[in-house]
Order: sequence, then structure tokens, then C-alpha cells
Amino acid sequence: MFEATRLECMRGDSRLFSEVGFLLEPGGLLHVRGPNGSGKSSLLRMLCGLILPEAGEIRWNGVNIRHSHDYNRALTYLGHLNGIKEELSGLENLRINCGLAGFDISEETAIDALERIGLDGREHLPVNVLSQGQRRRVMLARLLVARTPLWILDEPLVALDADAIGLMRSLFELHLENGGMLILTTHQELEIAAGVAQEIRFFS
Amino acid sequence: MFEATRLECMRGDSRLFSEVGFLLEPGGLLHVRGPNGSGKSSLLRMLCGLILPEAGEIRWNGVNIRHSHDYNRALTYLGHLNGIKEELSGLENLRINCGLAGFDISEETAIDALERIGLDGREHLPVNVLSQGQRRRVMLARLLVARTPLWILDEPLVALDADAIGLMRSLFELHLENGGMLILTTHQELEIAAGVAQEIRFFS
Amino acid sequence: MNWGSFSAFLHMGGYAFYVWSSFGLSFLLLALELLLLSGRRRTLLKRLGQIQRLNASRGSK
Amino acid sequence: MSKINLYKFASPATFYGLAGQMIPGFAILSAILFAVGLYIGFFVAPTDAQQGEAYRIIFIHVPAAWMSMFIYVVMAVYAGVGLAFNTRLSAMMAQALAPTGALFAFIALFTGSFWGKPMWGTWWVWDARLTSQLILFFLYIGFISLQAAIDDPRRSDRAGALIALVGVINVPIIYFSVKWWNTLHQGASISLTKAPSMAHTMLAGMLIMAIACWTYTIAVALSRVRLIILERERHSTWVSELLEDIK
Amino acid sequence: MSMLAWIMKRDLLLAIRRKSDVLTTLFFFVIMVSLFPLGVGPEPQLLKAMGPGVLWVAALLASMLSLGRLFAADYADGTLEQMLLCPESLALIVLAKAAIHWLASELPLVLMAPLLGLQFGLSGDALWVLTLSLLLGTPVLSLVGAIGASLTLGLRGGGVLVSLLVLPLYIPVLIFGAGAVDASTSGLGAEGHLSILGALLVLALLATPKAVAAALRISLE
Amino acid sequence: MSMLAWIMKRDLLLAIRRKSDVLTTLFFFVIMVSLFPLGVGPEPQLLKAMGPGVLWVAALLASMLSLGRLFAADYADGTLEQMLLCPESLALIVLAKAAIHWLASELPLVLMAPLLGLQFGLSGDALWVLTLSLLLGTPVLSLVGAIGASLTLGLRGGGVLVSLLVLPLYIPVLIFGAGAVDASTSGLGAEGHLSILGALLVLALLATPKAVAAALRISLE
Ligand code: HEM
Ligand SMILES: Nc1ncnc2c1ncn2[C@@H]1O[C@H](COP(=O)(O)OP(=O)(O)OP(=O)(O)O)[C@@H](O)[C@H]1O
Ligand SMILES: Nc1ncnc2c1ncn2[C@@H]1O[C@H](COP(=O)(O)OP(=O)(O)OP(=O)(O)O)[C@@H](O)[C@H]1O
Ligand SMILES: [Mg+2]
Ligand SMILES: [Mg+2]
Repeated sequence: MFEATRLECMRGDSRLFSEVGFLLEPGGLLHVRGPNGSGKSSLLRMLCGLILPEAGEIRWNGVNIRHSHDYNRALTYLGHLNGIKEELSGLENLRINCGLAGFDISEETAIDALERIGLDGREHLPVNVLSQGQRRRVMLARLLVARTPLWILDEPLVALDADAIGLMRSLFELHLENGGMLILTTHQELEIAAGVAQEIRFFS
Repeated sequence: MFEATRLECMRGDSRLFSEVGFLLEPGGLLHVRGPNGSGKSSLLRMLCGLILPEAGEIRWNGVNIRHSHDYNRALTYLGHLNGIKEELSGLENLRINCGLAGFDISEETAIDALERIGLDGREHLPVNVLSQGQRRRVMLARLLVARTPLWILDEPLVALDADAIGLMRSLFELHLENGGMLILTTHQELEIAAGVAQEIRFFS
Repeated sequence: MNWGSFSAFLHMGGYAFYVWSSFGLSFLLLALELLLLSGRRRTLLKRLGQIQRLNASRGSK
Repeated sequence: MSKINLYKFASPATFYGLAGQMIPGFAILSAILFAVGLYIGFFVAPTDAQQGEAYRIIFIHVPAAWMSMFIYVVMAVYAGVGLAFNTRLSAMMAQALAPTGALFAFIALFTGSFWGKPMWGTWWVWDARLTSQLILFFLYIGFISLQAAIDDPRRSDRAGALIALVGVINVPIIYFSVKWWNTLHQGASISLTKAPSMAHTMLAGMLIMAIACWTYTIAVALSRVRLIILERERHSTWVSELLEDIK
Repeated sequence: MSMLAWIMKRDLLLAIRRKSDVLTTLFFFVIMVSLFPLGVGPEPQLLKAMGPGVLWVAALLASMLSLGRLFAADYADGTLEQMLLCPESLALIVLAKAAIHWLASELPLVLMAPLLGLQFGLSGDALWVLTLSLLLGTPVLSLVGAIGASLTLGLRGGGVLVSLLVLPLYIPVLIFGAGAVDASTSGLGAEGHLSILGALLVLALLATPKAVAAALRISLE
Repeated sequence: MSMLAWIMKRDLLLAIRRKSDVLTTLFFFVIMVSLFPLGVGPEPQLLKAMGPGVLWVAALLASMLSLGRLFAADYADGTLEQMLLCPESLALIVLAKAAIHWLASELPLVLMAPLLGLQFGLSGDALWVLTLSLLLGTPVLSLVGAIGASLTLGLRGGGVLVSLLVLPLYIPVLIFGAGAVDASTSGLGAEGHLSILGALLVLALLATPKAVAAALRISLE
């Protein structure tokens, strides 16, 4: 159970948002919407613990995430930055990223995941020769093998083509059906036909 | 008049595309489509002269762009990278980018452009505190003041919200109506109701 | 003929260490270069063979 | 369309076969010449009055020093041609020559050092010639590591060519500056030109060893360039046909 | 594999993949040391006197320069963010990264040092002591420098301040390191200097990882 | 304003905005020079003999380190791409950027040098010649270094690779620069050295911008 109450965020001199709260149960989807610069990314980073809230509290299974020991183990956050190394191949990046996140995957699993996300034949290329969308896919491939219950994704659909978006949608649905939780921003339309959906909408 | 004949592009071991050609008249729109990694960005960079074609020729008003003196003056290219400095403000970035592209704009013009693109009140903030979408807008503001006939835009809509996309669409339409040319890629749907549209479609 | 005996040849008038190290190491390095080259050739051919077999199997599908 | 002709002339496919035919000849020649050179160096050339037997190092030291300088120039010429006319083969030749050049530079350095210890009593002095040889070695290493750091072959060819050209322009500047630096400072520096008066046999031995090194270099560079060609052209049809033949 | 093993494996892999990176630190060291005679002049006596100092200053600078790579890339591409979010202790992660960094970019330099010492005409004994002092001293440099590297990530404007803070910590290492060699050439015996270097190393191993972890959290806020 | 003026204005603005960057080069220079007495020991005679060489080597290294900033940021954020596409001659742009780079990060260092020279007990004459030689020599370093910086763009570890490529090319400047000071202290007169430095500067001004432009095109392909 993931819960936030009366969150407030200051940026520079201005209050980006205040009194933001929600309660997310297993299978719950939270869609954060709003125009550019309204504070979506800031909220998501705050939920991960990367920004301290000005006021309010974020609780994972009832424990404030600042004191929770297993929150980091339960979380997968993918942001604007790719978090992948240009010199390493997609395969190496995926395995290492998973290792860093605390779970090992075998080479076969990794290759299989990359293949499913549409990078077959390119697993061994260094990432810096890949196209923009392919790089994002390397990053997103982690979702195919992650077994964490909480996903926080900041604009995961950027630079993806229609096929890949379809793939992501079905992945999200599967995750929700399996009792995962999903917090998401995107400017594109995305119909997710599973889970209990909520929405937070920011205005600029 | 912008023309390309029988272009071919090699990347690593593989031939990304070959026998690509088109003829763009004033008011013409060329939409380059295709899935991730199919070669759209490579084609656009080639059209700018940043990648040498393996075979084929690109001509601006009948002259190969490698020997043309006024091609660079006629071109505005915006790619995946923002080309903006994190430490400078949006205003400084815009004025400097225009200066680099060969035309001066006054401070008022620049402020006006930034305001129109939805950055009012943030002209003087350093870019590194802006949100993802706001950064893209700083880059795109150049299109509001550019008077070049040929625009080559690689996924200009990434990270933009619906309002900004609407603004860009009307901007493109105005450009085409004024006899400009536009070459564009995007994975999002975008109906442009002006100009003579052509399409190049890549398959992966 | 410069050398009275084989051991005089090896002794090199007291400079054996310097002379033989110079020549020995030099030719060792040249030999090593040849060795590396042939090793590189072997691995390359193996890899090219693999690629080709892969392409062939893909083509037949 | 002279460019196309040039392209065909320097086509990797034809060159691959040509090089394959030339290698054995040069290899055999070099083996014979090395044997003759060493024979002259050790058995025909007389003992030096001042330096005793230690001077025999000259038979490897000087040819290696010559080679290291000469190969750099040849490499730069290839690189320049490659840059100017966009011929892939010249860039590959430059790339193929570099390791051997670096190797000879290194051999000159340490054989010199092994000569210096008994003659001067020290492994190293900051003499002009020694210093510029050291710098030449660094130039080689720079060229090689730049090319190694770039994955894209086209970029690596051209970047390497540029740095080789810049280097070759600088080699004389470096050489004279170092020379001047040293002589200005040091009255009593050890001068290499006061080397033992060279008997004809010594000169002959050195020349033969130098030619042996040359033929060795040609053989090695050609076989290395063949590998580079194979690697670069691995997707062309002629390479796959070739691979069929090998099997 | 444990997560630490993954981090070490990854950093090693990156070091190997960026071979030129590691090699060039070494060559930077080599070239820099070789530059001094060119600037100062070729008199053997002078060179012998300044040899240990030059080698140590060069090692210090080379190590400082290579520190930029310790976190910067991970910071820029978001990996550091992910490390902060991961369930292992950040101090341990820092230690693992620093260890691999030292192994890949500073150990080769230490091994090269005696060869360069020859260029300055140092004696065999002095060369031994030099190598030993570098072996003990360079890990301290890496660890202390990591504090600076992690602070610079956030405080873009504070680069100068950071070097100001870190440098006083570098100076003892330099003094005892170069001093050890001097002591051995002048026949005083280098044990005292070397054992102080050892003590500094233990201190650095215990104290710095936590400091770096804290600095990283500050930088990523 | 012309486009070149814009580029210069922008680079100056950035240098001011990233004040710490510029200060670090200076700081590095000061620290390195001050470290030597610590590493080598306090004998005045030794210090005086090595003073010019150390100052010059330090200036050279400081200038080399600042090279990383010449194009790297513009490359990473895509500005360099835009410069390639812009209607002005690329060689001129390169020259403009190098000029500002020199002004912002090397001129302060040149002005600081006499002060540091005092630490080594150099005479007034020697200090003059030192400053003059640095004034002539450092622009050559910037220009030649720009070649290395542009060739290694986008290559990880480029920073250290640059030094490998560029240091051998720096040697003539170092030799004549440090030589000028030595010549003046030993009463030989420094005119010869200084005029050679001048000649090198002219050569560099004529030849390098084109080479750098070519290198940039290669790197951005
Ligand atoms: C590490 C130490 C040394 C290095 C790097 C070195 C480098 C060189 C180079 C580059 C050359 C060719 C120069 C030319 O042909 O213009 C050369 C030639 C030569 N070196 Fe050395 N050398 C070293 C030590 C020595 C020593 C110790 C001796 C003898 C005592 C020596 C004797 C010679 C002789 C006799 C030649 C031929 C000179 C000529 O052709 O005019 N070298 N060396
Ligand atoms: N120091 C500051 N001073 C003023 N405003 C600031 C400062 N730092 C950040 N901001 C503002 O805070 C907001 C940050 O928004 P955030 O990145 O969360 O937006 P977002 O909703 O993710 O937008 P996007 O859709 O563009 O990604 C921006 O509007 C930015 O201008
Ligand atoms: N060295 C290389 N070896 C193999 N493939 C390469 C190499 N360099 C580039 N490629 C491939 O070339 C393609 C480049 O595609 P490009 O960036 O033009 O794609 P795109 O159509 O713009 O894709 P996106 O929609 O994701 O931006 C990619 O498929 C990439 O994997
Ligand atoms: Mg955002
Ligand atoms: Mg693209």
C-alpha cells in the first residue's frame, strides 16, 4: 500500500503544488497529468525520495519512506534520464541495471527481454550507435524482468513508435493485473484497461 | 527547391536505406515515418550535410549542398539534442542561438517569442531549472523568429503537452502557407492542413 | 672469424647481458608481433565464419 | 570521374589478393636478409677498439631507429592520401603500419638504453636524439590509441589521418627544438656522432639489417592490412565467397 | 551475484571497454614526468634531486584528474540516481567503485613509476621505496579525492572551494610519500614515513566512504 | 552583431556564469607550482634552478586541462552541430572560440605567473621574460590543443586521450618557453627564444583553425 498525504513542493520561489495526496492499493494505477512545467516530474521524484517534501508524508506499507528499509527494494523508477552507459551494449546495460536494482538476471533472460522489446540482433551493439527510440527501449527492457511491485515512470513513451507503445500498454496491464502498482506521466493518450485508475491533474 | 536523389546510408555493417529520393517545392511538406531505428534521424542529418551519403546527391536550388554557399543560410535544423546551455537563461539562449544561425533578434522580439511559446515569466530563469517540456520550448522558440525557408525537424513534439503541440501545428501551417518547406519526423499523430504533403516511409 | 670458441661468442667480451638482451628482446618482440597477428587472423576468420553461418541460417528461414 | 577510377585501382578486394601474393616473397626475403645481416654483424664485422663487443648492438639499434622514423613518414603520407582522396585503402595501410612503427621505436629505445648502460654508465640521458625518439614513440601511441578509441571505422580513419599529418609536420619542429635545447644547455653532452668510425663491413651489416627490417615491415603490414580489409568488408559478397573457398 | 559484485563488475567492464581511458591516465603520468627534464634542463644532478618530488606530484595530479571519471558519467546519465535508490548501503557502493577505480587507473601508474625513476637516475633502493610509498599513498588520494568528486557533482559553482578543501588533505600524503624516498636516498631509512602513510590509508578507508555517500546524497537532492 | 561576435559574447557569458571553471584552471596552476617545493624540498638553489621549468610545465598542464571545456559542452548539447550548419566559416568560429578560451582561462594564469616566480627566487628580469614567453606561448598551446580536443569529442576518456595526443606537440613550446627564461638568467639574452615562440604563434594561427575545423567535421559525422 502506497500512500501520500498533503504533499507540498517548492521550487525556487514558487509553490509548485500543495495538498497533493493519494492512496494506492495493489492493482492501482495513478496517472499524473498536467501541462509542461506543472510539477509532474517533481512529484514523481518526490515519491521516490529524491526530493524531500516541503510538507506532507509518503508512506510505504504504513512506514514513512525515509525510514522504510524495503521501500527501495520495492521500487522501480525510470525518469527522463536513461541511466544507461553509451559504451556498453544493450545486453550489458540491462543486466547491470538489474544487478544494481538488486536482482540478478541470466544472460538468456536478458537477451529474451531485449528481443521482446524489439532489439533482436542489436543486443551486442554499444548503445551509442542506437537510435533514440532504441535507447529508450534498452532502458524500458528492465520493466520486462523487474519483479518490483511499485513502478514510477516519468514519460516512458517518449520517442517510442506505435508498436512499442502497444507493447508498453500491455506490459502495464499485466503488471496491474498481477497486483502491481503504477504511477505514470505521459503527454500522449494511453488507454490502460486494467487496474483501478486514479488521476492527479495539475494546472499550470 | 530541395531535391535528393538515390540516397544511400550505411551505419556500421548494415545498409540503413538506399534509393531514397524526393523533390520538395516551396510550400511542400515531407513527413518521414517509420519505426524506431529505421533511419529517420540518419536521413535528416544527411539532408543537413552532417552525414555524408554513401551514394546519391542532395541539391538545394540545383546545387549540391556540399558546394552550395547559401544552403546553410536557408536551413534550420532542430534535432534530438536541444542545443541550449543549461547555465544561461531561456532569453539568452534564444538570442544567442539566433545569432549563431546568422540573424540577430532584439531582446523584445526574443521575449515576445518566448511568451508566445508559453514561457512567460520564465525568460530569465536558467534553463537547468526548467521542466523537460519547457526546455524543448526554449529550443523551439527559434522557429517563431526564424525566417529560413527550409526547416528540418527531428521529433519536435517530444515532451510537449497538447497546447504546445497545437501551437506547433499552427506554426507549421503558417510556414508552409508562406512558401516554406518542412521536413519532419514524429511518432505522434499530427494533421497539418496546409502545403503539399509527401511521405517517406521506412520499414525496419 | 672473430670468436675463438662458442663460449667466447656467448661471452661477448663481457657485454653478454647487454648485447644478448638487446638482440634477444628485439627478435622476441618481432616474433611476438607475428604471433599476435596470426592469432588475430584466426579469431577473425572464426568470427566471420560464425556470422556467415548465422546469415545462411537466417536466409533459409 | 577520376575518383571512381582511383577507387577501383585501390579497391580493397583486388588489393586483398595482390597483398596475399606478395607476402611470402617479402617474408622469405626478410628472413634471409636477417640471417645475412646477423652473420655480418657478429662474425664478419671486427671488434671495436673503444667499445669492445658492446657496439654490436648497433646492428639492431640503428636499423630500428631508422625504421621508426621512416615508417612514421610513410604512414603520414598514406593518411594524407586517404584524407584527400577518400580512398579507404590508404587509411587502412596507415593503420596497418602504425603498430610495427611503434614497435621499432620501442626497440630503438631499449636497445639504445642497453647500449648506454655499458657505454655511458646510465640507462638514460636527456640527449636530443634520445628525447626526440621518445617523443616519436609517444606520437605513435597517440595515433594508435586515438584509432582504438573510435569505433566507427570511417571516423577512426579520418581522425587518425589528421593526427598523423599534424604529427609529421611537427616531427621536424620537435627534433630541432630538442636539439637546440640540449646543445644550448650542455657543453659536455655525450655526442652520438662521435660513434666509432665505421668500417665498410659495419655499414654493410647495418644496411642489410635495415633492408631486412623493411621487408619484414612490408610483409607484416600487408598481412595486417588484409585482416583489416576482411574485417571492414565482412558483409560484401567477395568476402563471403572467399570464406567459402577457405573452407 | 551480490549487488556490490555487479557494481565492481560493471566498473571493471567499463574500464576495459574504455581501455584507452585507463591507458591514457598512465600515459599522462609518463608524459608529464618526461616533460620535466625538458622544462628544467638535462643536468643529471638537478634531475636526481628533483626526481622523487616530481614523480609524486605527477602521481598526485594524475590521480586527481582521473577522479573526474569516478562519478561524473554515472551522474550525467542517471545511474547515480538509481544507485541512491538501490537497497544496498551507499558507503559500500562508494568503496566498491573507488576500489575498482584505483585498480584500473592507479595501480598501473604505480607499477610504471620505477621505470620513470630510472630516467631521473634514481638508485635501486630509492625506486623500491618510491613504489612502496605510491602503493600506500595513491589509495588515500583516490578516497579523499572521491569526496571532492562527489561534492562537485552538485555544487557546480563550488569547484574551487572543493579543491581548496581537498588539497590540505592531499599535502600530508605528498610530503610523507616524497619524503620517504628522500629519506631512503639520504640513508635515513624510510620506515617512519611509510608507516605514517599506512596509518593514513587505514584512516581513509574507515572515514571517507561515509563522507562520500553523504556528499552524493546532497548532490542529488 | 555578426555571428562571430555572438559566439564570442556567448562564450564570455558562459565563462562568467561558470566562474568557478575559469578559477579552477588558475587555482590548479597555483597549487601545482606551490606543491613542488613541498615535494622536492626547500633548498633555494635547487628551487631557483627548477623554477622556470616548473612554472612552464604547470602552465602547460593547466592549459591542457582546460582544453576539455573548449568544445565538450557544445558537443554534448548539440550547439556544435548548429555551428557546423551555420553560414560562417568554421575555421573562423574555431578561432573566435579559441580566443575567448585563451582570454578567460589562460590570460589570468599568465598574469599570475610572475607572482609565483617570486616563490622560486627568480630575478626581476627573469620574471619579465617569463611573463612574455607565457604571453606568446600559451595561445599556441590553446590552438594546438584545440586539435586534440576536437578529435576526441564524444570519446569517453577523451580528456586523458587529449593529453596523449597533444603533449608531444606541446614540447617545442615548452622548450623555447622555459629556455627563454633560462637564457635570460644565464645572461645569454632571450630574444632568440622569444622570436621563435612568436614564429610558432604565427604558424599556429595560420594552420590550426583549418585543422580543427576538419577535425570537428570528422567528429560530428
Ligand atoms: C635510449 C637510448 C637511445 C636512443 C633513443 C637512441 C636513438 C637513436 C636514433 C633515433 C638514431 C637514428 C638517428 C639518425 O639516424 O639520425 C640513433 C642512431 C645511432 N645511435 Fe642511438 N640511441 C640511443 C642510445 C645510443 C647509444 C648508447 C649509442 C652508443 C654509444 C648509440 C649510438 C648510435 C649510433 C652510432 C647511431 C648511428 C648514428 C648515425 O647514423 O649517424 N645510441 N640512435
Ligand atoms: N529555481 C526555480 N525557480 C523558479 N521555478 C522553478 C525553479 N526550479 C524549478 N522551477 C519550475 O518548476 C517546474 C518543474 O516542473 P517539472 O519538471 O516537475 O514539470 P513537469 O510537469 O514534469 O513538466 P514536463 O511535462 O515539461 O516534463 C517548472 O515549471 C520550473 O520552471
Ligand atoms: N555501428 C552500427 N552498427 C549497427 N547498426 C547501427 C550502427 N550505427 C547505427 N546503427 C543503426 O542505425 C539505426 C539508426 O537509426 P536512426 O537514429 O536514424 O533511427 P530513427 O529512425 O531516427 O529512430 P528513432 O525513431 O528511434 O529516433 C539504428 O537502427 C541503429 O541501430
Ligand atoms: Mg517532466
Ligand atoms: Mg531518431
